[in-house]
Amino acid sequence: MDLTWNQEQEAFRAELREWLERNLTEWRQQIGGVELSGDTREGFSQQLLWERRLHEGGWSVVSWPRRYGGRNGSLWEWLIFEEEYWQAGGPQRVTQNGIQILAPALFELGSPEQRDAILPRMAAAVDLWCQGWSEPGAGSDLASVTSRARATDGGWVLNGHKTWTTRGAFCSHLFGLFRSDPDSERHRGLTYLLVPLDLDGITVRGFSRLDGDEGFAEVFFDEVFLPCDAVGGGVVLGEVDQGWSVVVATAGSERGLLRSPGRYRATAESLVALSGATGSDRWQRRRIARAWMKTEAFRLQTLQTVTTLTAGGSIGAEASLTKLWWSELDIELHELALDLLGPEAEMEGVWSKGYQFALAGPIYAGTNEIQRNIVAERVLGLPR
Amino acid sequence: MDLTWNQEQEAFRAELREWLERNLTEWRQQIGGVELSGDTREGFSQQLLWERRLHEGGWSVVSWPRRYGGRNGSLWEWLIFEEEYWQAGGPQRVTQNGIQILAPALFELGSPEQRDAILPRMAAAVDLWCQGWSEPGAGSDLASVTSRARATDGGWVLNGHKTWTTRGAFCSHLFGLFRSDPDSERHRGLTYLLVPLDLDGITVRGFSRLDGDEGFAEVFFDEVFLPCDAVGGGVVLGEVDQGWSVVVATAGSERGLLRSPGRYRATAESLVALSGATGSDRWQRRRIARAWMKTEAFRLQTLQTVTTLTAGGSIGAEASLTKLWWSELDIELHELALDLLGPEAEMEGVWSKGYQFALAGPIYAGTNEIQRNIVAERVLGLPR
Amino acid sequence: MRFGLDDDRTAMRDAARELLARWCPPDVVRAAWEGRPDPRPWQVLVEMGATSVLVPESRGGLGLDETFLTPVIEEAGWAALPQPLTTTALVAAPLGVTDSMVATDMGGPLVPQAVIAEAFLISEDAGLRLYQREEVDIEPVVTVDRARHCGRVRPRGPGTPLSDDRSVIALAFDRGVLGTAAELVGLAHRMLDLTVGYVTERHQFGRPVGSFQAVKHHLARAQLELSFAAPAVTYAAYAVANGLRDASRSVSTAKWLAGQAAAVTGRAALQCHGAIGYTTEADLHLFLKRSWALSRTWGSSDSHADRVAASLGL
Amino acid sequence: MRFGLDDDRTAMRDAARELLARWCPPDVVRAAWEGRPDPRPWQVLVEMGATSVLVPESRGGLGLDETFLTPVIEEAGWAALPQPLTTTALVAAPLGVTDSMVATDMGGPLVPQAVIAEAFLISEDAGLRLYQREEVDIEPVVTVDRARHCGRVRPRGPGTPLSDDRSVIALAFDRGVLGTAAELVGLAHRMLDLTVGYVTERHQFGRPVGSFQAVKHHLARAQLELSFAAPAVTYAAYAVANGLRDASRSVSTAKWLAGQAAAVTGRAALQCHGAIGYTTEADLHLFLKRSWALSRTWGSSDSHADRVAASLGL
Repeated sequence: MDLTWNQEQEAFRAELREWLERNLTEWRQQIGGVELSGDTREGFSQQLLWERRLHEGGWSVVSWPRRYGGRNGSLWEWLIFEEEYWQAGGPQRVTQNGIQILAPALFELGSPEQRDAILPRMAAAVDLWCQGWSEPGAGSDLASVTSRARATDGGWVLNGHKTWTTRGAFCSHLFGLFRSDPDSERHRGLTYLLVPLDLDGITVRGFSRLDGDEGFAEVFFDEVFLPCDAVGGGVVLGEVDQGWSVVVATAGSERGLLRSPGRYRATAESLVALSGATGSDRWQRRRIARAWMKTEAFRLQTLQTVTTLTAGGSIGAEASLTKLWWSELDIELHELALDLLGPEAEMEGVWSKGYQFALAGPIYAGTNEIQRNIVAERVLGLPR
Repeated sequence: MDLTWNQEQEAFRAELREWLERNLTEWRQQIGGVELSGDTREGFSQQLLWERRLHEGGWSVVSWPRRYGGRNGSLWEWLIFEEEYWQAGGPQRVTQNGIQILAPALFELGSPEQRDAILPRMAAAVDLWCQGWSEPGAGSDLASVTSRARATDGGWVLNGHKTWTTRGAFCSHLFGLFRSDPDSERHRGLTYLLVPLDLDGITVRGFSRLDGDEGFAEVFFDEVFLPCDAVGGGVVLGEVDQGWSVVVATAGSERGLLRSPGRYRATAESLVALSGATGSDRWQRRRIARAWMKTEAFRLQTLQTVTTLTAGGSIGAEASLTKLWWSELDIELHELALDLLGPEAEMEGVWSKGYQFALAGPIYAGTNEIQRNIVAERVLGLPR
Repeated sequence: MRFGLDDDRTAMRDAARELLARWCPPDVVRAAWEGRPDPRPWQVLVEMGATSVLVPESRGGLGLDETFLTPVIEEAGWAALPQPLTTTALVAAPLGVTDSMVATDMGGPLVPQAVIAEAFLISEDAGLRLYQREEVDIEPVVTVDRARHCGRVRPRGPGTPLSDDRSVIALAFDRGVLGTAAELVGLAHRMLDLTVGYVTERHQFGRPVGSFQAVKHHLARAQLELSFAAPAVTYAAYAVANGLRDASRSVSTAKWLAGQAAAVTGRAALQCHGAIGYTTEADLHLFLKRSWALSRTWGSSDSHADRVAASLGL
Repeated sequence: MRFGLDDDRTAMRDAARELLARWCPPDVVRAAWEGRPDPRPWQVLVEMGATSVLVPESRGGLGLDETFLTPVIEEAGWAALPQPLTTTALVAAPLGVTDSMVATDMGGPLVPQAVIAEAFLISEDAGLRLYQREEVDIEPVVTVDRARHCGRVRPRGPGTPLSDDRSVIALAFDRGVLGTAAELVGLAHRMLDLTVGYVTERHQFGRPVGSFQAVKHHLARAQLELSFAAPAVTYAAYAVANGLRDASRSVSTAKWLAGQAAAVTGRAALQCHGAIGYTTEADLHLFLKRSWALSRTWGSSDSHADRVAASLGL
C-alpha cells in the first residue's frame, strides 16, 4: 500500500495543470467566452477547436503509444489526467465514443494498418467516430440487430437503420455491427464495420435528447456501397461474421471499462461550493456529505482497480459495479443541487442540464437492470 | 365525502374506550404488571386471560354476527375498534390467525354446523387455531405441499410435516392444506382440513423466531387418524380435493385482506413521544414527519377502501399494495426509533423487539416480491 | 362515513377528463413548448365552469367547494395543461378575482404562465395585491419545461390590494399547495399509464419488456406511491373545504406524498422507457419535466415535512 | 502508487481467516450466546500476534501498523468473534495496554464484552483511565446480540490514568471507529456469502430462488455497497497508520459506508432467506444482530456524516 505519486507522475501533473490553465483560458477567448453544449452543432465545433488544441499539446490520449499521438502513459497517468482535467473545468470530450469504444477494439483486434490509418486521425479529432450499435428494435438486446451487409465485388452493400447514435449528426465516421450472414441469428453472423458517413445512400437525421440538444442521430443505409478500402487497412474490424466477439473483447478491455472518478469528484466539489452560496440546512449538509463519501469511495475503488490492472490482473464483470455506482451517484449529486436551488432549480442552467444528462446514466451502455443481472450472475455466481 | 361518524358509532367508540381503560388496568393487575410477549408460553397464557376478558365484554370479534359472539358491526365499527384498541395500548391479539384466516373461510364456505361449532369457541378463545400452510419445501410456493391425507373409514390418515406455524406450540387446533389425491400436482387434489392437535401421532415442536421467542412451531403428522367428526360439522372445509379454492376465496375476502392502520398510527405516536424524550435533530424530525405522513396516508387509503367495500365493491389485488405499504412503514417507524435511541438501541426492549417483529412483515403472508408481482400483473396488467 | 368522490364530483371530473382528452392532447402541450399556446383547452375549461367552481352562485359561479375542483385539477395535471388552472380557479377565485387567467409568485420567484396570464397575484410585505397585465413588466425566463412560460414579474402600476389578512393569505397559499399536489398526482398517473403501455408493447429478448421482474417491480413501486398519495389529496381538499383544524397539515402531507409519488414514478417511467424516453420525441418528457417543476414550487418536500413536524410538536 | 494489501498483509489476513474458520465457527458464537464463551478463538488470535500487531517489537509486539491489523479485524467481523479484538488490539494496545482482553465505553455507554473482559478503558472528563477487573462493578445488560456480553461499568478502585491528551484520545476514538468499520465490512461479506449459498440451493416454483431477478437485484445491490465500502476501510487504515491529514475524515467515511453496506446487505440477506432467516435456527441472525449493534456504536452513521460535512466546510 503506497498512495504517493512518483516524481515523473508529479511532474506530469504539474505540466498538465499549467497547460490546462493557460489553454482553457485561450480557448474560451477563442470561442468568445460562451461555452455551448457539445451536443449542439455550434457547441460541437467549439469543442473540436478544443480537441485539436488538446492534441497539439499531446494531451488528447495520454495513455496511447506516442506513434498514435499519445504519451505512452500508464493508467496512473490517465487517472492524473482525468483528475486535473475535470478539476480545471475542462469541457466534455466530444471525441470520447471513438477513443473509449473503437480504439480499444483496434488495440486488441485491429490490424497494424488499421491502427496507423485510424488512431492518429482520431487522436487529432480529424476523423470523428460515432457508434452504430443500437437499432429501433435492438437496444438492450443488441444481438437482434437487423441492419445488413452484403458482400460484393470490392466491398459491401449496406442496408438498414441505426439509431441512438450519440452526436452522429456531427461525426465523419461510424463503427457498427451489421448482419453479414443473412441466415444467421442472434450473436452469430455479425460483422464489425468501419463506415465513412459521406457515402452515397447514407442519411443522417439528428434528433433531440431529453434536454433538447440534438445529441442523438439515426442513420439510414439504403443500398450503400462500402468499398473495402474506404478506411485505411480495411473496413472490417476482426473477422467477417465475428463482429460479436470484437464487441465482447472490447467491452472486456480495461480502457473500455474504466471510468474516471475525476468528473464526479469535480461535481461533488461544485456541490459543496453551491451549498455555501445558497445556504443549506443540517439535513441537506448531511445529504451532501453522504454523496461526497460515495464519490470518495469511487475514487478509492478506482485506485484499487487500477492497481489490479497494472499488476496484470483483469476486472470484467466487476465493471458493472462501477457503472451502477457512478450512474446512481451522478443523479444523487445533481438532485441535491436542484434541491439546494429550490424553486429556481427549473431554470435552464448547468445543474438542470447536468441532471438531465445524469438521468441517461442508468440507461445507456447497458441498463442498470442488465448490469445488476451481470453482477448477480457473474460476480456472485447466481443461477441464470 | 363525509368523514363524520354517526351517533351510534360515536357511542360505540365511547363505550369501548371506557371499557378498554378499565379492563386493561384490571388485566395488568391480574397478571402482576409484567406483560410478556404472547409468543412465549407464559405470555400466551397471560394474553388468553385478556382474550377471554375481551370476549366477555363482547369485544373480541366486533364485526361478527351476534350468534357467534360478535356485535354485528360493520367494517366501520371494526375500524373504530382497531383505532381505540391500539390507542389504548392493548396487547397483541394471540387469537388472530383463527379470526383473520380461518373465520373468513368459514363465513364464505363453511357449513352452518361448522360455523356453530367452531366460531363461538374461537371468539371465546377456548379453541385456539393455528395455521398449517407452509412446509419445509413449500413456502412462497404453497402449491407444492406434500403433507398427505388418505381417506379411510370414518376419517382421514394424515402424514407429513408443517412448519412456520405461528404460536403452534400453544394452540389446540390447526387448519391446513393436505394432499388428498396422491396423484395430483400443484393446486389440484388438496383438501382444507381442520385438525385437533391432541390426536395420536401429532408432534408439535416449538422453535424460535428472530427475536428468540418460541413463536413458531413445526408440526409432524405420523399416521394420524383424524375422525370425520373430530370437529363439529366435519373436518373438511369446502369440498374434498378443492382446498386450494378455499384458500383463494379466503385470501380474497374483505376481512382477510384488510389490515387496520390503528396499530401503525399508535406506533407513529409513540415515536413522536420518544423523540420528545430522547431529543432529535432536524434531520430526524423530518424523517419522523415523513413516516407519520405515510401512516396518515395508510389511514386515509383504508377509509377509501372500506367505503368501496361497504358500497358492495371489492378489492382483491389492491390488497397487495396495502401489504407492501404497512410492511415497509412498520420497519421505517422502528428503524427511526432505534436511531433515536442510538448506542442504547441494542438493549432488549419494546423498540428492538418491535423492529425484529417488523422485519417479518415483508416476508410472511406472501413475500413483498410476490406482492409486487401481483401488483404489476393484476393491478397494472403487465404480461406474466 | 364516506371517503371519496360522489356521483356529482365524479361527473365533473369525468367531464374535465373528456374535454382535456379532446382539447389538450400532447400535441397541444408541444405547441405551447414552441410558443404557440392553444387557447382552446382553457376556453373549454372556462365554459364547463372549472375556473368558477369556487365562485358564489350570486356572482355567476358554481358555488361549490374544493372537493369538486381538486379532481378537475388532477385531470389538468394528467394532461399537463399549459395554463394556470390552480392559481386561477383555486387560489385567485376565492379572493374574488374572476374572469381572468391569473399567474402568481406565491409558489416561487419564477412565475409560471407569466408570459400568457392576464392578471397577476403578487405577494408583498403589505399583503396580496392584484395587477393587470398592463401594470407589470415581465422578464421571460427559460425553464426546463418550456410549456410553463415562466417569467419574473415586476409591478409598474398601482395594482389593487386584495388582502392583508395573514389567515386569508395563509389559506390562499394552502390552496396553491393543494392544487399543486393534485397536479402531481395526475402527472404521476399519466407517466405510469404511458409506461405501462410502452413496456407492454416494446419487446426485447423475444418478450415484452414488461414481463421482466425488474420492470414489474419498478412500476409496482410507482403504483404503490400513487395509490397512497391520491387519498391524501382527496382528504386535503375535504379538510380545506370544511376548514378542519388539520387543513394545513393535510395539505402539506398531500404535497409531500404527491411529490414522492411523482418522483418515484418519473424515475421508473424514464428507466422503463429506456433510450426512447430519453428523447423529446416520446411524450414522457412533457409530463416528467412538469413534475420536476411542481415538486420544488409551492414549498419543497422538505419544507412541507417541516410544517408537519411542527404540527406534531416535534 | 499501489492500493491494497501486499503479500505480507495478505498472509496475515489469511492466517487469521484460517484460524477463525477453525476455531470460531457459528457454534462457538452460539455458545457465547448461551453464556459459554469459548476462550480458544481468542487464545489463537493472541498466539498469532493479532493483539500485538501495534505493540513495538521492543515490547515483544510485532511493531506493525493499522494496515496489517484492519484486515484481521475484518475477518473477526466475518466470524462474528465474540471477543473484543478492536478495543484490545487497535484501541488499547497503542496506549500501552497489552496482555489483557480490554473492553471500553468509548463506543457507547453499554460496554461490549464487559462481562468477560480483563481490563477496562474508561473515558472520564479527566481523560482515559484503565481499570482492572477487580476495580470495577459490572451490571450486565441484556442486548439483542447476546454474544456481545454487554454491561454497564462503574469504577470502584483508583485505576491508572492512561492519557489526558485530547489528540491521543481522539486518535484512540478514530481507531475504534476504524475497527468497527472493518468488522461491519466483514459482517456484510459473511451475510452475503450465507445468502448466496442459500438462494442457490433453495428451490421454489421448480427453480432456485436465486434465479429470480428480484432476488438477483437485492443481492447485486448488497455486493455494490460492499464493493465500495471495503476500499474505504483499506484507505482509512492507511490514513491512520500514516497520520495523514484526512485520517479522521477517512475513518468516518469508512464507518458510514460500512454501515450502509451492512444495513443494505442485512436487509437483503434476511429478505432472500425468507422465513428460515427469520429464526434463530439459521446462522444469519448471529451476524445480522452484530451488525445492528455496531452500526449504532462508535458514532452513528449520522454523526460520522456530520464529521465529514464539517471537514468539508459545510
